[in-house]
Amino acid sequence: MIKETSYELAKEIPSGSKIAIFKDSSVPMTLGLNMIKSGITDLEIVTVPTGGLLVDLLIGSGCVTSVETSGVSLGEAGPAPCFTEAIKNGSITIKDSTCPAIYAGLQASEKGNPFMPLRGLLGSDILTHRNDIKEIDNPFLPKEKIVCLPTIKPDFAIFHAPLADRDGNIYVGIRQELRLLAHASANTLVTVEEVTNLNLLSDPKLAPGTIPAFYIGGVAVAKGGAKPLNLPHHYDSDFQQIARYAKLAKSEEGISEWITQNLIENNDAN
Amino acid sequence: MIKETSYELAKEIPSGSKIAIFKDSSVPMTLGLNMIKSGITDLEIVTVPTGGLLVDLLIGSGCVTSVETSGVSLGEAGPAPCFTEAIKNGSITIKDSTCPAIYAGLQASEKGNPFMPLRGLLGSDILTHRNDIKEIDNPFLPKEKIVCLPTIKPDFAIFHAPLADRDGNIYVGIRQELRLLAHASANTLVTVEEVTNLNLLSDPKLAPGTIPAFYIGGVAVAKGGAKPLNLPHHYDSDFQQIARYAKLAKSEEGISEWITQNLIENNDAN
Amino acid sequence: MKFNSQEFLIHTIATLIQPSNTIAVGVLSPIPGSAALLSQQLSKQTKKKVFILGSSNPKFKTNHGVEIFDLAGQGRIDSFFLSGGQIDGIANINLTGIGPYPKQHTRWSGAFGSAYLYFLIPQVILFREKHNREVLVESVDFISAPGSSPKDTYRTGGPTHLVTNLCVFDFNREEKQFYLRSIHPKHSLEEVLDNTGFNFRYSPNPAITRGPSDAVLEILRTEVSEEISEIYPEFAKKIWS
Amino acid sequence: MKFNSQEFLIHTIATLIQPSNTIAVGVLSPIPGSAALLSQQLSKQTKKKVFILGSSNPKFKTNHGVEIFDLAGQGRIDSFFLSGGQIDGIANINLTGIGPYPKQHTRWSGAFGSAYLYFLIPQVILFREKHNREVLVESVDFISAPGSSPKDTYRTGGPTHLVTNLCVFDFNREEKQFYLRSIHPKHSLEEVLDNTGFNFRYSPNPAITRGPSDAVLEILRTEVSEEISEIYPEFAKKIWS
Repeated sequence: MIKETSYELAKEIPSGSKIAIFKDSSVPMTLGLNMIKSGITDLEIVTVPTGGLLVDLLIGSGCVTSVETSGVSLGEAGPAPCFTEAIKNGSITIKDSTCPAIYAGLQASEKGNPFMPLRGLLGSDILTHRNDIKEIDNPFLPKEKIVCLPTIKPDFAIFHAPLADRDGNIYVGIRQELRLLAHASANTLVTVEEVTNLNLLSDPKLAPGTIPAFYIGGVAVAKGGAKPLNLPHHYDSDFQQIARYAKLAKSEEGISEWITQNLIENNDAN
Repeated sequence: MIKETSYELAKEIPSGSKIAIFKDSSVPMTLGLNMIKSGITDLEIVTVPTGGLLVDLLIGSGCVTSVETSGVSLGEAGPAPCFTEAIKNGSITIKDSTCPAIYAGLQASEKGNPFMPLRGLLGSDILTHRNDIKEIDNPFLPKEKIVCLPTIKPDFAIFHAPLADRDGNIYVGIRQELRLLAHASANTLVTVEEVTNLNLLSDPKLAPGTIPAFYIGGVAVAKGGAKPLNLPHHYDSDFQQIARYAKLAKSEEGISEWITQNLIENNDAN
Repeated sequence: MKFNSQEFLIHTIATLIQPSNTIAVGVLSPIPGSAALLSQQLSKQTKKKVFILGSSNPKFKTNHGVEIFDLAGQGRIDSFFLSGGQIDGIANINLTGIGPYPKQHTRWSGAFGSAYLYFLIPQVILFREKHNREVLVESVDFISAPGSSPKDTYRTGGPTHLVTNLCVFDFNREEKQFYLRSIHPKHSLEEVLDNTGFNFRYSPNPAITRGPSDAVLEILRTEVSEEISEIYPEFAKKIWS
Repeated sequence: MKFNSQEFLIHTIATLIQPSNTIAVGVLSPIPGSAALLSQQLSKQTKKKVFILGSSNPKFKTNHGVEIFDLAGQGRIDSFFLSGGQIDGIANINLTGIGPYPKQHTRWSGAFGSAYLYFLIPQVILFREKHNREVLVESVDFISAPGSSPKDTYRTGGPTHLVTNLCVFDFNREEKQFYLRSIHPKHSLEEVLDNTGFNFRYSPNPAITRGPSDAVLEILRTEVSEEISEIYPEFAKKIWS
C-alpha cells in the first residue's frame, strides 16, 4: 500500500488512463511531475470541476489527449497557456462542461447509476457540442425537458492530502469532495505530507474527515507535494512560482526548465 | 436559534408536516415525546431509511397519517407493534420502499432535482404498489428500463446530536447522513446533549463533522435526548426499556403509561 | 471437537463465501456476520473486507448509510445475505407480509435494502434457519425482491445459495431452480422434501454438509467470537458462554 | 469623503443586492465579494449569509464543492454574480471563446458554474468593469449560459442587472431587453451608447448612479476591508493601502 517514492506511485498509472483531478488545495503536483517523468501519454483528464496549474502542465508536456472541464485557468496568474494553445491548435479534445454537471457525472458513478438528471444547461452551446449529454422529458412533468448527464467513471483519482496511516486510511478533513472522487473512481492514488502510526478511523475526531483504505490503491509520502500550490494549514500558494510558470509555459524549453526545477525541488524534499 | 426546552422546539412543527427521521443513533426521543405532548397530528413520516421505536410510538399515539419506509421494527426487541397494527387496520397509509430509494429521493431533494434514477426495484411488488415511482428507458441504453424515484423533500428533519455551538452549528461526527437530511429538508430541528461556547466550524478537527447553522432552524438542549436508544460515545441502548415498550405498546393505556414515564424522565434530565 | 448448530451454520456459510474479497452483512444477522468474520480469519493473507451494517466499529462500518448501497452499485461488494418471511422456488423473497396489500393480515417490517441489493451483488446467499412449508413456499404472497429478472433488466447480482437448518441449496439462475447441494448431518432427504413447499432438483443420494474442523472451531471460538461479541453481544453470550 | 472607482462599484452592487438574505460569490470576484460583505455589514440585524467560493474561512465556505450548486438547486441562494468575455443584448454570456468551436482562435477558461447557476438563482447580477463594444456585443459567439429560456424550461433564476464601469442596466425578462437604470458620475449617455454593441432602452435624461455615503465608506474601509484582505489580499492592498 505505502510506496517508497512518488515516482513509484506515478508508475502505477498506465498511459491512456482517465484521471480525475480536484481543483485546488489538494493538487498532487509532485505526483504529477513524476507522471511526466515516467513518460505517461494519452491521458483523459477530468477536472473536478475546474483545472489549473497541474492540468496545464500535463497538457504542455504532451501527456494529454482530452480534457473534460468546466474551465481551466491559473487563477490570479491569468489564463492557462498550454490549455489555451492546445485548444487553438486542436491538439487536445475539449469536452466543455459546467461545474455541477461534472459533479453529477461523478455522483452517478458513485451510485453506480447510468446517468444523473440536472436542471440548467438547456439552450447553452455547451449542450450543442456535447452529443454524449441527452435531453429527456421529465417523467414527473412531461412538458419539461431535462438534461441527463452520462456517468463519469475515472480510472484513477489522484490527490495530495495531509496525512495517511499505515493501513492506507487518508485524512482529508473538510475536503469531502475527495471522498466523492475516491468513490467514483476505479482506483485512487494519494500522496501525503506524512504517515502516522495511529489508526485514523479509530479516533472519533479524525474519522469524519478520513477516507477508508478500502478505496485507496496506493500511497506515497511527498513532503510539500502540492507545492507551489497550497495545502491548508500547511503552506500557502507560491504566487511568484505560478506566475513564473505562466511566463515559461509559452515555450517548450520554458516548460522543461520549470519541470526540471520543480521535480528536483519536490522530490528532494522527501 | 437556541430554545429553552425541547417542548418549545416541538411546538415549531405544525400538524400535517412531512418529517424525516434517521434510523438510529440520533433518534430524537425527547423531542418526539414532546411532539406527542404538544398534540401534533397528521404527520407524514419518512424513515431514513428504516424506522424503529420513535416511529412506532408516534403511530401508536395517533400522530401519523402516512409512513414512507423501507421497514419498521424494534430490532432485537422484535416487530414494531403499533406500525404492524396500523397497517393491518388501515389507519395509516404505507408507502413501502427500499433503503437506497429513500436515500435517492432525499439526494434528489438535496440537488434540487425532480427525480433520481436507480437500478433495482423492477419486478418487485413494491414498484407495483407505488404509482409515484416511474419507469423510463435509460436514455443511454434504450432497451434498459430504469426506475426514477420522485424527490422526497421533508418539511422537517429532526434528530439528536452530541453538541451544538451558540451559533447553531451542529456536531454530528461520522453521522454524515444527518447532513443529507438537513440539506434535503426545508427545515431542520435538533436536540443536543450540550451547547459549547467555542465555534465548531473554526476548529479544523471538528469542522468535518459539523453541519453549519445555515441549515438549522432551531436547537434545544435535551440531555439523554435519544434515550432509551443509544448515542455513540455517550450512552448505550436500554434493551429492557425497549422490550418493556414492545409489551406495553399492545394497548393504548400501556403506551400512555410508557410515554408519561419517559417524558418525565427525559424532560427531568434537563 | 463437538460443535453446536450455530457453529455448524457459520462454517457452512463461510465455506460458500470463501472466494469473495468483499462481504457485506445486513443488520441483525449474527450467523452470516460470524461467517463473514470467520472467512476473513481463514484467509488473512488476502485482506478480505467485511462491512457489517449497524456495527459502530470503524473497521466494519461505512461512513454514510447510503455507502453500502453505493458500494453495491459500484460493483465493489462480492457477497451479501438476505432472508425472507417467505422464500419461493424461483428465489423470490417476501419480507413485507401476507394477505391483500396494503392491509396485510401478517405484516413484517419491510423490504429493507433487498429490492436493490438482490439485483447488484453477485453472490447473495439466502439464509433462514427455520426450514418449513410456511417459509419455503411455492410462490411468495408479495415479491419484496425478485429472484430473477428478464434479460433487459440491468442485473449483475442475485441468489446463489439457500442455507437452512436442514440443508444447502444451489440456485441455478439459467433454469431458475434450486438444486439440493447437501443435507446437514442427522437430517434426511425425506425430511427436506417434507418441509419444502417448492419443487427442487436433487440426487437420490445427496451429499452431507461437512462440519467445521477442530482448527476452524478454534479460530471461531477465539478470534471470531471476540469480534462478534462486540457487535452481537447477546448472540455471542448465548453460543459461547 | 472621496472614494475610488472600486469603492463606487462595490457600493453600487451592494445597493442592488440589499434585499437578499443569502448571497453567493464566485471565485476571483473581489468587487462582488466586497459588495456582498458590505451588504451583510449594512443589515447586521437580519443575519445575511454570504458564501464566497475559494475562501478558506469557514464563515464563508461550504463543506463540499458541490454544495453551492445544491444550495442553488434547493432555492436557498438569492443572489449571485456572473461575468462574460462577451455579454449580449438578451443577456446571453460567453465565457468560453470566440471563433468556430472547438478550435476557437480566442479561448477563455470556460463556463464554470454559469450554465447551471444562471438558471436557478433568482437575482444574477452581471458584472464587467470593461464597458466596450468588444465585450457588450449584439450577439455572443458562444452561449455559455443563455439569458432567457422558453416557457417549458425549468428556470427560477436569471439576470436582473448589468453593472459596468460606466453604468447600471436593469434586465427586463419579459421583454428580454436591457434598460439603462443609471449612469455613473462623470460619464454620459453618449459614452454609454458609443461603447455598447447591443440596443437597450433608455430615457433621454438618465439618472445618475448614487455614490456611497461617508457612513458607508467608513464601514467599507474598516469591517469590510478587513474581511476582504483575508480573502483577496492583493485586491485589498491595491485599493486600501
